[in-house]
Amino acid sequence: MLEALGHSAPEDLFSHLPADLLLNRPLDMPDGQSEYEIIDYFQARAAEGAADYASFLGAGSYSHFRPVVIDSLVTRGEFLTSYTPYQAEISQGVLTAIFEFQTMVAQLTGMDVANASMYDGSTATPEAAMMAMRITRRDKLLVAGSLHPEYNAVLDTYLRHLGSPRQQVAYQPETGQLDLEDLESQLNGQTAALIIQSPNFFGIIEQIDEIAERVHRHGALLIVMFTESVALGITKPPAAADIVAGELQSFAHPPSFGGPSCGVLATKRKYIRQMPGRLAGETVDEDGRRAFCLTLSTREQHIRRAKATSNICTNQALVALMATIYMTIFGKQGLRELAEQNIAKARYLEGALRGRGARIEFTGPYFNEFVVRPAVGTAAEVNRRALENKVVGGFELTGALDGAMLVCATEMNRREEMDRFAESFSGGAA
Amino acid sequence: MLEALGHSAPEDLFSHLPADLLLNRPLDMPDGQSEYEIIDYFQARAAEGAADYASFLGAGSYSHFRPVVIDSLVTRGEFLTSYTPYQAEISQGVLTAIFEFQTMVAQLTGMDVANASMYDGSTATPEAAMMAMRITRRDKLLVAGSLHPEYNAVLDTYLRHLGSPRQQVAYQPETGQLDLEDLESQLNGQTAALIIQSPNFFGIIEQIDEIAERVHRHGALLIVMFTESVALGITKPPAAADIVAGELQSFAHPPSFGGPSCGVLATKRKYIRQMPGRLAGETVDEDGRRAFCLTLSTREQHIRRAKATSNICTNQALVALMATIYMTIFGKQGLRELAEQNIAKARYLEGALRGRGARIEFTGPYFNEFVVRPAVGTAAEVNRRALENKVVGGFELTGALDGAMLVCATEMNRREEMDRFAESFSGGAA
Amino acid sequence: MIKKVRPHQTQNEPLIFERSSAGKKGYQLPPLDVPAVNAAEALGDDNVRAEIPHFPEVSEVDVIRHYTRLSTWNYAIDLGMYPLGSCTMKYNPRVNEHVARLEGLAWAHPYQPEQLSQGALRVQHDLETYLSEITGMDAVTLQPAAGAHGEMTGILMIRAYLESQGDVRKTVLIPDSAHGTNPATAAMAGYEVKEVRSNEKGMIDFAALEAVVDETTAALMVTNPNTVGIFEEDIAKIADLLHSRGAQLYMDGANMNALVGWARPGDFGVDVMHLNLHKTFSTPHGGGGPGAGPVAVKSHLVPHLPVPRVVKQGDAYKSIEESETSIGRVRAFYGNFGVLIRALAYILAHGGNGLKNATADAVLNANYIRKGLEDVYDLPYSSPAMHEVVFSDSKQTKNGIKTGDIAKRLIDYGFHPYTVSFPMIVHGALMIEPTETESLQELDLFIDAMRSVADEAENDPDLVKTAPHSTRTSRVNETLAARNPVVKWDPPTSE
Amino acid sequence: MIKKVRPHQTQNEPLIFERSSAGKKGYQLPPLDVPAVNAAEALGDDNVRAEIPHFPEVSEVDVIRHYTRLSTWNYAIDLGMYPLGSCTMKYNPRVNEHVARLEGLAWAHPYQPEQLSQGALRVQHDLETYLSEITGMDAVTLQPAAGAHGEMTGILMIRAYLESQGDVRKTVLIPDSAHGTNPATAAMAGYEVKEVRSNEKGMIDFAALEAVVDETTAALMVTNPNTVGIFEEDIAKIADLLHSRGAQLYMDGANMNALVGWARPGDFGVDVMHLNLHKTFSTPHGGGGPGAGPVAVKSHLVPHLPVPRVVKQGDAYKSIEESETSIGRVRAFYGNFGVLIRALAYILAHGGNGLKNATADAVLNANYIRKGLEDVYDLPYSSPAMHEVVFSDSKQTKNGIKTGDIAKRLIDYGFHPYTVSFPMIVHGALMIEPTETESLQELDLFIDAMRSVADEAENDPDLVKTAPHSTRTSRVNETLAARNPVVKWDPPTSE
Ligand SMILES: Cc1ncc(COP(=O)(O)O)c(C=O)c1O
Ligand SMILES: Cc1ncc(COP(=O)(O)O)c(C=O)c1O
Repeated sequence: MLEALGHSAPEDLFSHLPADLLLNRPLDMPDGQSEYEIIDYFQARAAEGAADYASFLGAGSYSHFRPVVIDSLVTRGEFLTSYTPYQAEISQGVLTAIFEFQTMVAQLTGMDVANASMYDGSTATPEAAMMAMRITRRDKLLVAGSLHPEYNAVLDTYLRHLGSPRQQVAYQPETGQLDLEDLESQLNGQTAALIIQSPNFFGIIEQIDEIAERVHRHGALLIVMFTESVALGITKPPAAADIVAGELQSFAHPPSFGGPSCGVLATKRKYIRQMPGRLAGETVDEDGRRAFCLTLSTREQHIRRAKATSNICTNQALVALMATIYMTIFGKQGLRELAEQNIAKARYLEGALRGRGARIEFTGPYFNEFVVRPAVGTAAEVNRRALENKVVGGFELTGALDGAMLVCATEMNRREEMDRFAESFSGGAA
Repeated sequence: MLEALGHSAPEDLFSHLPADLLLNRPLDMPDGQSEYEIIDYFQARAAEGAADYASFLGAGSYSHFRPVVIDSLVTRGEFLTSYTPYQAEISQGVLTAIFEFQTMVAQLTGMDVANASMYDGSTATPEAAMMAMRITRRDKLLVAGSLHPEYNAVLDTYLRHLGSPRQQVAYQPETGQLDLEDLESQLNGQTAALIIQSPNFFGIIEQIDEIAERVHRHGALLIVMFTESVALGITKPPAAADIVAGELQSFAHPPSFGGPSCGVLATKRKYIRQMPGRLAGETVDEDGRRAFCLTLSTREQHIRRAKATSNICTNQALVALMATIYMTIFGKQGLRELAEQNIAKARYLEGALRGRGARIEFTGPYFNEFVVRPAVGTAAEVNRRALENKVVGGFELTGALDGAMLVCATEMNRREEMDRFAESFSGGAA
Repeated sequence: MIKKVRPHQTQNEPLIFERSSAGKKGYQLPPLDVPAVNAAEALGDDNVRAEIPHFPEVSEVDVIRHYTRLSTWNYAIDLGMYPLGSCTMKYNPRVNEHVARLEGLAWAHPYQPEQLSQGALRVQHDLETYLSEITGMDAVTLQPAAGAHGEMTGILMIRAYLESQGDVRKTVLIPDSAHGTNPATAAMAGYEVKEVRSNEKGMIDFAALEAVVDETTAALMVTNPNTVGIFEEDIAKIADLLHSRGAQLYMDGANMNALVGWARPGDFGVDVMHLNLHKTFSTPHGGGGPGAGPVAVKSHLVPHLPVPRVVKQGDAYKSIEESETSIGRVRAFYGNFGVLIRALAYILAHGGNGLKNATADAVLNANYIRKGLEDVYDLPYSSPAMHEVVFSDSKQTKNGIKTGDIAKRLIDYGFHPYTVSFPMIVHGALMIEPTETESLQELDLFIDAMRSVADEAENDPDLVKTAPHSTRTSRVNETLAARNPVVKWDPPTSE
Repeated sequence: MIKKVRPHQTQNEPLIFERSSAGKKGYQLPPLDVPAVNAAEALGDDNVRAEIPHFPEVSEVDVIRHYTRLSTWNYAIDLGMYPLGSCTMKYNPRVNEHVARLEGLAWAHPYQPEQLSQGALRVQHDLETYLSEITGMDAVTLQPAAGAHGEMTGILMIRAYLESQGDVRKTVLIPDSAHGTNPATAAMAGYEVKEVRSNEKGMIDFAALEAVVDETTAALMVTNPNTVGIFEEDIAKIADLLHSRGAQLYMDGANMNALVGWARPGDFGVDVMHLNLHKTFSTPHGGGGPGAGPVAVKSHLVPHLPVPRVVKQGDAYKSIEESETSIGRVRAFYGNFGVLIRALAYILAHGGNGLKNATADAVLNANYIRKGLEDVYDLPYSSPAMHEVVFSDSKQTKNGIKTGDIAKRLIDYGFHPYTVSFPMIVHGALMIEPTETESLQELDLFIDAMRSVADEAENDPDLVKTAPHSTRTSRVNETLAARNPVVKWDPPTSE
């Protein structure tokens, strides 16, 4: 081939580059390795992990059963190795699946429309905030103090430079729910939106309807964010919200050290043209048969450039497909049962920890996570003891909640594991 | 649906069975389990195994690297969940792959034609023997004493009732190769075939051309059997044989406690109509395009019934596909390199064991297996010590070779493992 | 109207040999950690081969593309209903694939020490226990690699048993409706085969049987439900007859999907039977195999079971390798162990009740199809149907349309054909087995398609005779293939 | 003649909602091992939802069939060449999928204790090290989830850097050939966008640039090679210009597949750049994502890298969660870790030399296509091509044929189209990027197909305008979709 192009060496292909820009040495890297060596390397890394530990970590990344069929399907080359479905005629598979995803997310959240995915929940949240600012043409944001702290940090990174003032709304120290009085006191005609999380970072379910009513009274929008999608199988959907941002990792992907996961963004029909991200829509082909294609792309960067609703291009399509398959295989009844099992497991854990004298920090209704404070010593001490029993304990909290921890129990946590974890609460100071 | 058929209960569907034949109690079995529980059960069984041991077992079942793409491809539903390709128009994928398999097996063995697979090597061998009896219309079989003992036992089970006399041909105690004088003395005008294995059970490569010449001189057929297909990457193919029976497990499937594996049967063109098993053949469709279909089925049980060349119906298609993919991905050069690595590893092991005073039992050329006798104590004692060092040692031999063992080293055995195993040869009596 | 499929593109693809380029390679080995050895020196010049002629040389992406493209030319259970009668093409659960690949099982060596094989042995023991309960038999061997292999194993056990009684017999009786493996097996086991006629109900003609069972009869091989999908209602009487004349009753259990949880061959008087795990117990067919054909026996045959035998002693599992009275080994090692794992996973998933429900659904689905088609296709036997239903093409032959044509036309409707021209007692048979895993939606589409083809056979017979019309390959010339068989690729002769 | 594809059947399939039957379920949970709890009691009546309206209810086999069928309607790299310019659709090695699923990595929780996270942290550290060497930059963050996200991260670092210098600037310069994410990103980061013109060589017009860079300029975002596949030969001069005026040079590294192993942005004067691991480093696109967009920086930007930072201290890996000067977090946790694993596996498989060879092959393949097509398609820029080649449809427009029509007709030839109508500086662009993993055979088929379409555009323009003709779905009406968007299934209104 080289010869066909009149070249004698690969170097000729780069000879038009300024000579001083060419790298005149080999890359300083090991030689190429065989498949076997690569597997070996990663197996060694995997063995440095916590595979044989029970774990009570949640806090935005959850461990749930993962039906085997998900990977059987998403590893089909037709899904795994296809690009964004710009050419609808040979991408109907992906397009149909996205359309189903959008529908299920809408059904689950009580919204009218959902997009084809965002990077994750933490980036979907500032996108929702910017969307609310575009819609309301206001720039002040209220943010619940019970938001996931990393989400709050991401919000900060995204919004700091846009000159939009952000204020925190406190949570009630007793219930762990948003403090409605504090909310009232901060809401005003400049408020673009209030951002809350439900279940919130402490696992507590927020009073969405009451909050919405107050927010709307001031012409502001309510953005409800969630990190634990399993809750939506049993809890009332945030239908009173204007925008729902969230994370479907629980439905789609093992924790994988935090990514990839699957951000979602859903809203009311009337706001569709202000949404970021891709949308699949229904249409027909030349022969009048139902077909799907990407639509409303005039919102997107490749058409609208600097005026686009977002810069997002590549999203989390394959993880969204995993979530779609998960939602399908569990289905209407299965998601409910799953949520009920999570409630039951968490209640058992609560009982076991109370049995060791631990105090549950908040009284508000919680789903599968709650904040607990050991009777003696700190969360860090408890966790240290737990590790010795092959248990990864809860997420250690700081600030006002210093010494307490956020624990999570899902359908995967066995009773025996919970009993084992509870034991760590009654040891002396480590 | 029941109602549509005029029934009110599932019991009605079975009401025409004689009442006393119906089972009037539930099956005495546990309730149905969830996917998670099933995985749990099998993980527990898997953990009872030897996953973290080095192993030097071969003896008919071999551990070799297995490229990841094999499973990526064979788990595609279109391969995994299709039936025997009787309906050619919607089975061209499987048929083409079988045709490729047949071709590669023929290329590898130096035969003209190969079938679509047999159950395994041990059952392909008696099928080859019966085929030879049909071809020669003779009924006496000579069997090398260096055949895999389990294969020999299977041969016995298949042939005992057909009244065909079988005699063993000795191996030379020095070289481990077939004793040509003993062979000469037993060959005569009643001999249907001689069955040898190469590399034989002791890992030794047989003098196939010399043997063939003698066998053919008496109008008998030579059946060459192999269990370690990797050898065919470097050793001379048994082209002088009339029928080749063998096992492609090394190319296809991990040991899996002995099955499934992939039997092969290949022969000369002129014997094609006496072959057992399925054959894919080339043809054209109505439009004259190349197409493949199962062919020569008049040999088979579903047409010829009691007069068929065999009763085989279901074969090992998916494992044959695995082997096909394996052969393709290694290819011409890769198979040779692989064989060379096996030779090198086995020579290193030989050196390491000799270094501990062990004696190599035979002088004949071997591929990746050899018989070794510890300087002191027995194979069983060595293996016991090895186990303590997380090494599964060799296969302990009996009879004339009592106290010795058959060891195998493949490309998967690391130098360090071989050194570790060698240490077990120098301990005192256990 | 064809509702189930539409044409779309599939990639063409040459044979892998035609894709090769010299020097390409799809896999890299790790570097040797021991000194390299010259092969000719190690093995002797004479023992080293020249390169393998015309063997493939391709890259990894070539391999992925080649076999992915090929795969798209196949129909499969994962794509839709596969109503092959006698084949029990049911859904193959994916978790079974997962557990069969767990390292500690998939990489277990058959000769590894018993203390490191407890898991692998227990899997077998558990499966044997469940299969005994399901069949009502006393013991099970898991060795046979497929149904036909199980038949041979069973017949050899009968032979061994009779011989142990000093009673050498020479014939095996087989109904004319039997699967081809039955007579082929009997012949391989050294028996003469005598055919037994079926009666007008599609069952064994008891009188004809009575007339033929004598002191030379080693066994009768019966399939129940038989290959026309009908339960042999005289089965117990047949067993008594055979036993009273010193013969044994072998049951081909290929159709156990009609009985599991409802009736047990061990309760009918069956002495020995095989199961097809790749049918009743959902292990995938994989384009033709691998399968597994366990054999279940009554106690008098236990001494003759093949070795090895897996037994439980206290808490430990053991493999017994030798036995004086055994028929010996029927296969090296432990049978198709990987297939056994999948079948056990299937049984665990269903449990006793789940298995029973599945059976009822299988029978229900077959009867639903029967009801949906019996007015347009000829039903040769009116006896109640079990898990499959057999029609004949006799209503269609007047226009020159045969069962094979209907089958090919069915392809255009998006279905895999039923089993064609079997069993032989039905002239022009259409043998339809839906299995329990088909939904009502798919069954309705099937009935609709079959009715539409019947209509076309009436009104547009040429359309049917030249089908399929929608596949990448039109009707394949099987006669030509057999005339001068080309079963191997050869490089084009250079001109 | 169309050589690459033939029509075959594909199964039709309704939406999953249309497949549902009340009460069906595809998954069974293990029984609870703790007391059940009444949800309404636990959460309060008000907090419990009614059932999810119209949510799917299907069996496992329904799920497998549904998504298997859907999958067959897609084109994919595994089926053939996917020459989307700017997208680097190369082969995705399967071992990468395998290692990303190893339990100890896939199930690692981002908050698990550091001593149990050494493997996960080391994977990141190793990958950062390799990416630094490949780009010639001083440090890398792996947080960003995709290229656009990386752009934002990079631009925010520039902002933080300038602000730390007390130098607040307000515009970002972007060439008119740039990808849409560049201006969209700059706007999201609060900058005004100014476009910079390209010259007749398809490169940034240096004079025009010089005229526009001033003290308000925060940065220039340049893609190199740029989106017409041409290396910006003035890149070093451009960097000097910017630096001399206090601005920074951002490089969009989407086209790094043309440079890896041959030239390093760090050696051109680039201050910050992103990589698309889902392009250059072969992680699968998965129908649109997930990807990963690491950002590499020069040392002056290191203080501003987002947190967390993975560092090695002695033999241990640590994650630094806080930093005063950092731009903060751009995403929760550690980025798309599973994607990082795959990219690292790719780098390990290739090694330095392998990466360099792959780059040469990618450039070679693009030039081979250019040579094969330049007589039939208009080549707007004659500058040497790197990894992709951009034609325009200007020779075909005389018959009313646009790039989009040629693309659709190419589908009939069995190929995925190239990138259509981008970059915008080429009117009616055909942007073709073959990548290194295409074989000569596939390239020849592609050239052949493109030439044939050019011929049809001349002789049978209607055939081209109404294409595709061989797909299950004919040309899709995108205008209708946008007019009254239906982006969610609703149950048919009952009549
Ligand atoms: C009735 C019957 N008997 C026996 C067999 C043979 O079983 P196998 O193919 O597993 O050898 C079959 C399979 O097709 C069958 O349908
Ligand atoms: C030149 C260029 N820049 C930026 C991007 C955006 O990258 P991503 O899709 O990963 O966000 C792309 C991807 O299409 C691109 O081609």
